[in-house]
Amino acid sequence: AQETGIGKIGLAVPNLQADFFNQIKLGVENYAAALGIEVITVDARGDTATQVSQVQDLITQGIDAFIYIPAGAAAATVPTRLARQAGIPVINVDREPEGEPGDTFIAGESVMSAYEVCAHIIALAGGEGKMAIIHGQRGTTPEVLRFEGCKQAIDENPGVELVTQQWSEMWSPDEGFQIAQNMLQAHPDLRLIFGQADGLAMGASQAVEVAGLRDQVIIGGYDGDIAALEYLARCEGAFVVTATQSTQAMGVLAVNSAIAAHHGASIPARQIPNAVLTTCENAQEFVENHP
Amino acid sequence: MTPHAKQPILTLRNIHKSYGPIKVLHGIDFDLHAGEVVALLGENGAGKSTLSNIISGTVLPSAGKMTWQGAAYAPSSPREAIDAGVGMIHQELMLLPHLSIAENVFVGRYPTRYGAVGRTEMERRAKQGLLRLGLDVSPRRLVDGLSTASQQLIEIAKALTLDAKMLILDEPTAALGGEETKLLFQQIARLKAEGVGIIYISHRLEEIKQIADRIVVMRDGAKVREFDTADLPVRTIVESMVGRSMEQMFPPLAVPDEQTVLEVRDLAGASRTFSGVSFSVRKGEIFGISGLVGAGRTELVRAIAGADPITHGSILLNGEDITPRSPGDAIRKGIVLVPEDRKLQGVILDHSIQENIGYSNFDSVGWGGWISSRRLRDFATENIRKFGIKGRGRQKAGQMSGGNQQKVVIAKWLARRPRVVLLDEPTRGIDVGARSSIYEIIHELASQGVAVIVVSSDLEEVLGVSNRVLVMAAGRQTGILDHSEANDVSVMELATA
Amino acid sequence: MKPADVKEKLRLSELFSFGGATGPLIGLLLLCVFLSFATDSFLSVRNFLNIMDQITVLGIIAVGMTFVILIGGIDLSVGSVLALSMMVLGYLNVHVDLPMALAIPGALLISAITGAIAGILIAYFKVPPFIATLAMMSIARGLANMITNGSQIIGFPAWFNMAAIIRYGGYLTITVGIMLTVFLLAWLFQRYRQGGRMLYAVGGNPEVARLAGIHVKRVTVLVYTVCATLAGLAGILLAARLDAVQPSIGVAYELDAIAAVVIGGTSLSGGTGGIGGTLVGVLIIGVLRNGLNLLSVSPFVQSVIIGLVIVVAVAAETFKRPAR
Amino acid sequence: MKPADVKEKLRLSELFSFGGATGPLIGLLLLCVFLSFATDSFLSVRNFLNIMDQITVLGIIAVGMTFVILIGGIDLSVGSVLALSMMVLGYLNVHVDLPMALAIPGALLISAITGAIAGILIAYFKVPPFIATLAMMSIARGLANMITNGSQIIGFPAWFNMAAIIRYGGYLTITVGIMLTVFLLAWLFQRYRQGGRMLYAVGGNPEVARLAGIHVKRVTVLVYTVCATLAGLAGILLAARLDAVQPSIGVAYELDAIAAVVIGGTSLSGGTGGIGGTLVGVLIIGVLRNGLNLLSVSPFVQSVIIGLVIVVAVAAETFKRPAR
Ligand SMILES: Nc1ncnc2c1ncn2[C@@H]1O[C@H](COP(=O)(O)OP(=O)(O)OP(=O)(O)O)[C@@H](O)[C@H]1O
Ligand SMILES: Nc1ncnc2c1ncn2[C@@H]1O[C@H](COP(=O)(O)OP(=O)(O)OP(=O)(O)O)[C@@H](O)[C@H]1O
Ligand SMILES: [Mg+2]
Ligand SMILES: [Mg+2]
Repeated sequence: AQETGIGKIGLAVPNLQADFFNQIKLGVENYAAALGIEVITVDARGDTATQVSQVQDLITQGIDAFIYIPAGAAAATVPTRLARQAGIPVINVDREPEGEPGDTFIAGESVMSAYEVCAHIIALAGGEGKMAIIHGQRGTTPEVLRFEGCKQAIDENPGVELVTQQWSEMWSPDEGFQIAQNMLQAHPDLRLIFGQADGLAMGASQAVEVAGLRDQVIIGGYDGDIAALEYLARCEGAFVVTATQSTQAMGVLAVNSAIAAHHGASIPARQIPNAVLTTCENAQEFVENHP
Repeated sequence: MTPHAKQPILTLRNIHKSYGPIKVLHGIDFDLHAGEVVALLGENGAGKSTLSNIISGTVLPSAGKMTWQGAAYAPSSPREAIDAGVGMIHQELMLLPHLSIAENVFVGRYPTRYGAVGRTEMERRAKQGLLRLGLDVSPRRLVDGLSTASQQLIEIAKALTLDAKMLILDEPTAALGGEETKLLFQQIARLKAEGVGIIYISHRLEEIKQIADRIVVMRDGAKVREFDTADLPVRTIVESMVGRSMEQMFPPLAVPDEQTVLEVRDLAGASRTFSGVSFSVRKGEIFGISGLVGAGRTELVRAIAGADPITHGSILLNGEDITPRSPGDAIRKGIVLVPEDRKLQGVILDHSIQENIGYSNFDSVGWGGWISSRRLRDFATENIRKFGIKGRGRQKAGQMSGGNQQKVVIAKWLARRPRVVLLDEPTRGIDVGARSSIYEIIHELASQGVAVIVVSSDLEEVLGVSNRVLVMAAGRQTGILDHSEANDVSVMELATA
Repeated sequence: MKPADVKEKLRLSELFSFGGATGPLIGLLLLCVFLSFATDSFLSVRNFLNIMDQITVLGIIAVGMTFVILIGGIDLSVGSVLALSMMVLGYLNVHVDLPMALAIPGALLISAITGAIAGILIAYFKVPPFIATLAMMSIARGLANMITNGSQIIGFPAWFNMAAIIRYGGYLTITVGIMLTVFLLAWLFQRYRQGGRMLYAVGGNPEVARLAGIHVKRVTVLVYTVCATLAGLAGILLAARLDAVQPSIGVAYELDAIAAVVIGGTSLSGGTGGIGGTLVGVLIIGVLRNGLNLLSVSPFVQSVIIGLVIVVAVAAETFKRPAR
Repeated sequence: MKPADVKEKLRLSELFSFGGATGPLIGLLLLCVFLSFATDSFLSVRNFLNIMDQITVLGIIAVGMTFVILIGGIDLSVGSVLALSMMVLGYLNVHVDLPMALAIPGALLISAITGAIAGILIAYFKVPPFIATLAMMSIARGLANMITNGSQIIGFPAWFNMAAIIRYGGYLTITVGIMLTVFLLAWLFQRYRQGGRMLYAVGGNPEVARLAGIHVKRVTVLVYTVCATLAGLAGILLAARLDAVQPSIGVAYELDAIAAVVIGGTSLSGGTGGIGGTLVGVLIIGVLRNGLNLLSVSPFVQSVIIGLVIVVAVAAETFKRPAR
């Protein structure tokens, strides 16, 4: 703790059940541990009100910096305000509260990455065919932005027809499975599926297996969950591409920003670690060494 | 027959039972021989049911030893007692309303074939058992909706099919009429002849004479007297039960006013359980309602009290049509009902006596919708004393004996000073001492100008307390008899008409 | 001990309606003592005020839930109704531009209607409370989502958020004040009003209550209406606290509220317990959550500990009761 | 109608233990007819097989839940126990490298233990079922998360996934076959075994059952153990289906299962109903979900519709019963 001049960092995550947040948490914790900084992590279990309470408790514990991933944008402003009142710097990761920005905002660029994923699978399908989208939780920022990106790719290819879309509640594989199964039922000639998260894509790939349509359907995902990367590295199955978010890098970036902000150094308002398009070729290296 | 020459099949030595600080039994010794019927008598709360429950493994004794057929016996669950051959009919009805009669009879010991429950066999044997008691219903019928008496008969059939070597019958006749009782006694005689030992508990002392070989009397958790014969004057038994000499059971009847208080005109209830009932009750009159089991009496008084819907006819109070739509309606007009089943309809077992009294007397324990704890306590204490309830205001109703629970129900209604009181089986399961005090309460009410209606299956009781008796049969009114013309014969004639 | 002593003791515990909750009360105190020693930050006025803030929503929901459970019912829909109330508030105030003085009653009215419907289904259509409110949970959540198609609403007037933040006199935010008022009124009602005593009668044995002239069905409908309205009120306070509303909020709040009520000694079979115990139950859950956060216990371990505490709190009651 | 007819009719409906579920059965048929006309894709063998696939997990959980509800209990922990079972399976098979022949019994054993603990708390410590299983829900979820610190596990042997995919004879996957077997065994047990009949007695009135010599406590513990084991089994089938396990799965499955059981005519107060009805209830929920998806109904509207269907299904029963 000597060199960094910082003792405790508070980390508030929306939901550790999602591998993506869990990866960021591990990134922050591992890097901070190497620097001798204590990290206190709280998990809002998806509930914004819980998160506000937890942030109060973090501040009570005298944290020096606050890494904040809002649980649903609604809780957004209040924790930032609370931390500001207590003179604690705020580092936003993944989601930024509207109207109450933190000292910096670290997030992947969703629209572009989603565009790349969709463009990739559309190209594999020869630029035409019926397509389906399995959305994440309706109304959340990633759901909106990832759709926006994918829609661009679809609009650029007149041969692609978006025939059906459904929303999931929890971004989870079992929902992905069920939704995809029903989609395949209604549209047996489906060529393309974009799952807005890897869980959804993995579930969809199972549904494709069940329907025996592995050779017909091409699936894209998003996030670069460990399980998804392992799946992709096997190079078989309908799910072929994802956008791996640099979660470990985000964690490192967040801790470094926290240290800088604590010392009053200037940091850029927006930091964008790139999401990397991941296919069978580069998946294995990410499994061993997550970006 | 000299049963005493043989070894007793069951012996109890120095049995104690306490619930926390409350001592319920202290040092009971008791013997039972094969082929004898011992009557266990005592006032409400004397400890008869508790003792029986200990023998049948339902509750555990705090101290003491038992032997059964010569070996030490300490059942820790009803299962062990049943396996040993000890069966019991509990005072409260123990049936499963959603199951068929046959399943109720054989619950816990279904006959099996190839590991599967043998339904046909079960139904056949259940039917057999029921017919012996004169109950002719399909064993496939659900228990739900059967009258209390039929349910009691099923309960008895359950015990009779046990093939037990010893049976405890805790007030089996409380809900039965004369015919059913007679059939039950035939069965008891048959079991006796087969060498089954029987403990028989009842508050109906006339029965005791008919079937008991010996009498054991309990008072306040101790055995106070043993008689080697049942052929005793009722008076002797009663005095040993209550520990003092008793005056006459029924107080003399007063002459009621001419003024009509309650008038019932051509009343009919839902699902035609009764119809075409018309009568009127005068100020200060005690009006009895008699009839065989299932005649529709309970439904009738419940309808008058607004508890069940009325489909036809009207009810007038002092000449004004007040046909009630809800119990609240009837209560506001001054009509109250002491229901038949006190545990399910009369008191809230989990709540204290004072709360129970309070629920029916909000106006008396507060003002403008507010409640005063002090007034509630004082009001309850006053009524507990007035009606001779053995208990404190804070005690839970469920911890009291049946008789005292019944007094709580009566107290909570009479404290409202009603104009019409309907009592459905007011002394069911109640000992002689408490019974005579309830009769006194009834007469006291009448002398204050209240119109009292008493429904009872106990013929002696109806004849003893009523100025007039309405007799019902199969949901119809078959006649109204004046006190002077009412007797066993005339009532039974109308009841079977 | 002299009999007089016994009497006095009984009366004190009864006065606060802690009824079966003296055990939990002791548990709460032990928990506080432990946390005071185990952490630096627990024992401070500021942390106490934080806890009060944190239990506001749960507390208000638990008051309504206490009444529902007292009459032998259960309400699984409170979390969804809270979300619906928040979304209606946001819609009326931000989208339709109504002043708060109209938007708040509007949100409460919608909440009350959901409760009344559930109550009517339960009382008149004999749908078991678990099922009626489970269905209402699904319906209210769907409606809450439909208002904005799943998105959040922000843009409330500034004073609204201040009500949850400014501590008047250094201590009391308006939202905490409202919670305390709700508890006080509920306690007075339950203890000194006829209506309150009726709840006990209905929960103890509805048939006895009916024969005693109580309109059991009407009471049932009213109780569910009140419970839903309080859930709606909790939603409004939560909106003030978060300065934003979103339809996915309040999931599983009903379970916390039920746990708080039961830990507080109110029996799920109805007829016994009360508001005093519920306050203790809510505090236990609030202090526990706060303490586990201050102790930096991992969220996964927290989940296990909270489960254990619920079981221990309720099972401990068994040992106090005399064995049969 | 001749009396003989009445008798025959009674026995047929009784045979399938549809008891109170003839109404729901009609509802199910109407639903199917409606969907056949409203969509092109509903009425096909393939979609029927999909529905069977989709109800496998719910169906198995609902069987255990039926027994629990029959004895007058409730089990809120099944969703979490399912997740715990899945994580134990993944841990043993993938991380510890045990063969499936050991990993599967291991996962079932852990599930059974959670159920036994809940049952013991309920039977011996008199903790209300709602609370005991609510606590177990929190504990099992925490444990499931702790195994991998919240991450998912993949890498099961290939045949495992095939069990959920290959439709033998063109129709039956192994997982669906297991579900049908579970239903059949449960139905036989409930109808023809002493143990099955005892459940009805215990649920009807535990005191009566005790006095009739039934070991009520032992039955209770066994039933919760069986329910949890079935939840564990459902977890294993779900793992096969998804070819991956993750600790966040199974949230709110208990509510679906309870809804299915109650829609199928089993009363939450215990003692009436049965497996036949549960099958109908599970099918109603499965067909409804499938149909709403085929109709591309928004999830928010789905949530409202499912709530309405639950209420209507249960309230409809009231009208069939004669009023008293
Ligand atoms: N669970 C209990 N806790 C405390 N006291 C109890 C309990 N059960 C019974 N008692 C008390 O034990 C005494 C004996 O009750 P018991 O039921 O054996 O009387 P009984 O002779 O059968 O009376 P009755 O004729 O009314 O049936 C009563 O005073 C009763 O209040
Ligand atoms: N819930 C019910 N459903 C169907 N039938 C009923 C129901 N309750 C009572 N009955 C029937 O109505 C008839 C009248 O019953 P009621 O209880 O009024 O008779 P009673 O003369 O008071 O006899 P008891 O001595 O059994 O109380 C009986 O045949 C009974 O079986
Ligand atoms: Mg007795
Ligand atoms: Mg009667």
